Amino acid sequence: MWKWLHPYAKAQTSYELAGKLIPWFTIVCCISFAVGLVWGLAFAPADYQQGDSFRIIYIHVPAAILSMGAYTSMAVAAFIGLVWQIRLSDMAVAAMAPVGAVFTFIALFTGAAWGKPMWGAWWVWDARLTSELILLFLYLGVIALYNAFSDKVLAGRAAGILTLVGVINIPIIHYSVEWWNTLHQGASITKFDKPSIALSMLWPLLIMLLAFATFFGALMLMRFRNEILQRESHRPWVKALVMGGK
Amino acid sequence: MEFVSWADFFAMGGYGFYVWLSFGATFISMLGIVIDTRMKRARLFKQVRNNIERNKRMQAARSMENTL
Amino acid sequence: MLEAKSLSCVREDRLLFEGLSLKVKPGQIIQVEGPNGVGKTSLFRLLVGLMTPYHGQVLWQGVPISDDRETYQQNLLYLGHQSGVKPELSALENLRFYQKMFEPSYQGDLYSVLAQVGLAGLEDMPAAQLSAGQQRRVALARLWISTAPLWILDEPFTAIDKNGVKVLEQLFVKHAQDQGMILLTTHQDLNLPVADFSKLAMIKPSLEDMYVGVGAD
Amino acid sequence: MINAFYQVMRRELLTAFRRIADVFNPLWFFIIVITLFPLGVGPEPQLLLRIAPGIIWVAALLASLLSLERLFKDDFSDGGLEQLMLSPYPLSLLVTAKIIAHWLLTGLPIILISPLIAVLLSLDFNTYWAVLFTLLIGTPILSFIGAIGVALTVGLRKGGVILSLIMLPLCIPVLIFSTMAIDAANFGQSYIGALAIMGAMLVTAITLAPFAVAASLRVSVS
Repeated sequence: MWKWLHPYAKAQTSYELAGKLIPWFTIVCCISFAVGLVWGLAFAPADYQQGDSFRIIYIHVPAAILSMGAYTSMAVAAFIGLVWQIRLSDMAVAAMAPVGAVFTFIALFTGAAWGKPMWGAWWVWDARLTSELILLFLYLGVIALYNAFSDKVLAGRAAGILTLVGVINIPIIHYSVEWWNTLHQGASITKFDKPSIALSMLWPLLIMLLAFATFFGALMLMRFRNEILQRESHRPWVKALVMGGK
Repeated sequence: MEFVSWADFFAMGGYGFYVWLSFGATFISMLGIVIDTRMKRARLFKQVRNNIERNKRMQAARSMENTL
Repeated sequence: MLEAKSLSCVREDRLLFEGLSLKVKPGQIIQVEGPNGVGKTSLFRLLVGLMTPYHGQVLWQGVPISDDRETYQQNLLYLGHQSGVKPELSALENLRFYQKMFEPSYQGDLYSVLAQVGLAGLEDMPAAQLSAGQQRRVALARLWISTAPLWILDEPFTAIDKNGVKVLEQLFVKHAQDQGMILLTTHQDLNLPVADFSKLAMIKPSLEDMYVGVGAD
Repeated sequence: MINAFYQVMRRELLTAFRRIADVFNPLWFFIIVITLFPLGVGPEPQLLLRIAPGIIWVAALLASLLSLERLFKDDFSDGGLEQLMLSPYPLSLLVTAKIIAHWLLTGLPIILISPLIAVLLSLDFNTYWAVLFTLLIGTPILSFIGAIGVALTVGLRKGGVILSLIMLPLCIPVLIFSTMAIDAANFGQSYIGALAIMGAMLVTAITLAPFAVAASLRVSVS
């Protein structure tokens, strides 16, 4: 059943395949970023309640969605890596974690910058911001653990286990934070709750989502290639690659 | 087009600071991770080159006699 | 029968050894030799299943050990560099724990076993107060109560005096005669009058090989 | 199987009792942290009552973190862990025994001295019961979750800092639900709901954590 995976499980093949995919991701990313930014910043209408501060949504929401999507993909990769003992999966986990952490940071930062004019405070212990903050902690934990091992094969496995433990915890954390929030603040100021969005606002949002997703894809593949290079640095093909001056 | 002038565009209906702060931070952190990734790649290449050099030295040392 | 098929070991992306195969049949004693850092301990840890090989397989009675850990571990006794003796517990308590865990059906008297390894009178002293050699003897006492056919011993003679080595050698011979299998490393010159005593010499891979291709991933 | 479980637990407890001072250290730490808060924020009973749940649980979390670090450390360095892994019993079972023994040595003493905390923080009777119940259900969860972190970091030289970095976020739900229960008791409301959720979390932790711990140990010991 998993036979089809095997050609890709070979490091050199994956390295080359990733190399072929990166330009496509980059092109789509650049185009959709340009289109989405211009559309979102200049052409989309302002929100009738929040005015132009609403435009932060075009980066906040994609970053937030992808920060969770990235963690989920990490968990899937970690699961495959642990169950079928595919080392490349562990490398993918390590490749995705920093990118996901950056997205989480962006979501937090833009959330705060949005919250300041809306709530009058940079930071509010809103359920979503809090969950996002904890997600950032989880990411940092995975990254720190991965970096702490000097043997990268073991590092990958350890990071994989931690990712899986985290993914079981995420719903519990999310749920508990939400409950905690309603208990302490009442559900009054969840302003991020879907302002039933107009189509003219939705399109640029979707384009920005595509831009962030392809950015994630391209970056993840680049980092994945780095991981392969690092672990295979003593193999002849890597030496040939390096000496070839490419 | 929602804005009538460039000044209007940069002002963002009075929210300019927050909007541009957000977009700026996003841009910087994305650029940061791209640079980090590229630098790591360059570092790895250099490391492999160093290793090859080191191996050559070790090889040369093996043909020497009376080493410790 | 223990069998290793083309084992490769990579630690921190350095290749320790590659394509190592070996077979241990009942009645056989194999001494693994080689300079420091050649990967003897890593080989043993691969064979007992504490480490997973980068490439290759370890089979017990034809079954990969990762498929049926429990059967394999019932037939295995492994002593590593660290002997697993708790300094807070007495020699007797330490031995009894391992007896209960590994040889629950053992009926004999643990005092006489401890006497046999030269710890008579020291049975209820905390292991922390024993000398290094005596602590090692506490761990080695497990060999006397073991019914496992396969012994994998990493430097069993560390801190053991000449007389102790002689006694252990006799035990090894007896174990081999009972169709047991022993794999061990030591820097001592062993003197074993067993037909099936052989040595496996591990050598450092050449510099070119040291870092390169470990076959298919 | 049950015998193996018992043997590991017995050995664990015996070893700990031979070094009884180590058992008390986290407990002192817990009491000292609790004492620091009234000294820091002022002794008004009203204020203390308000922040008591947070104080108690943050202190319990830190104390358990402090004591957890040693859960596998000695076994790792003296080779005992390898032997456990090579015993003919499932590793997850044996680590469960170790974790429970560890809880008996660190979680239980905290619960036993909880009346003292009630006095220090001027808790009323109802609130005290809530504290007791949350500690009873919550500290084993901390032990089980923390054991995963310890198992992942036991082979690392600077494991301590990373342990707190990876373990504390995972413990947030425990913190939230227990402080919520204590708060509710404080206001005279029912806190059964929060306790029930914590119970569910405990069951989940007991069933899943040992496997994660066993898998992590196999990574650390290799």
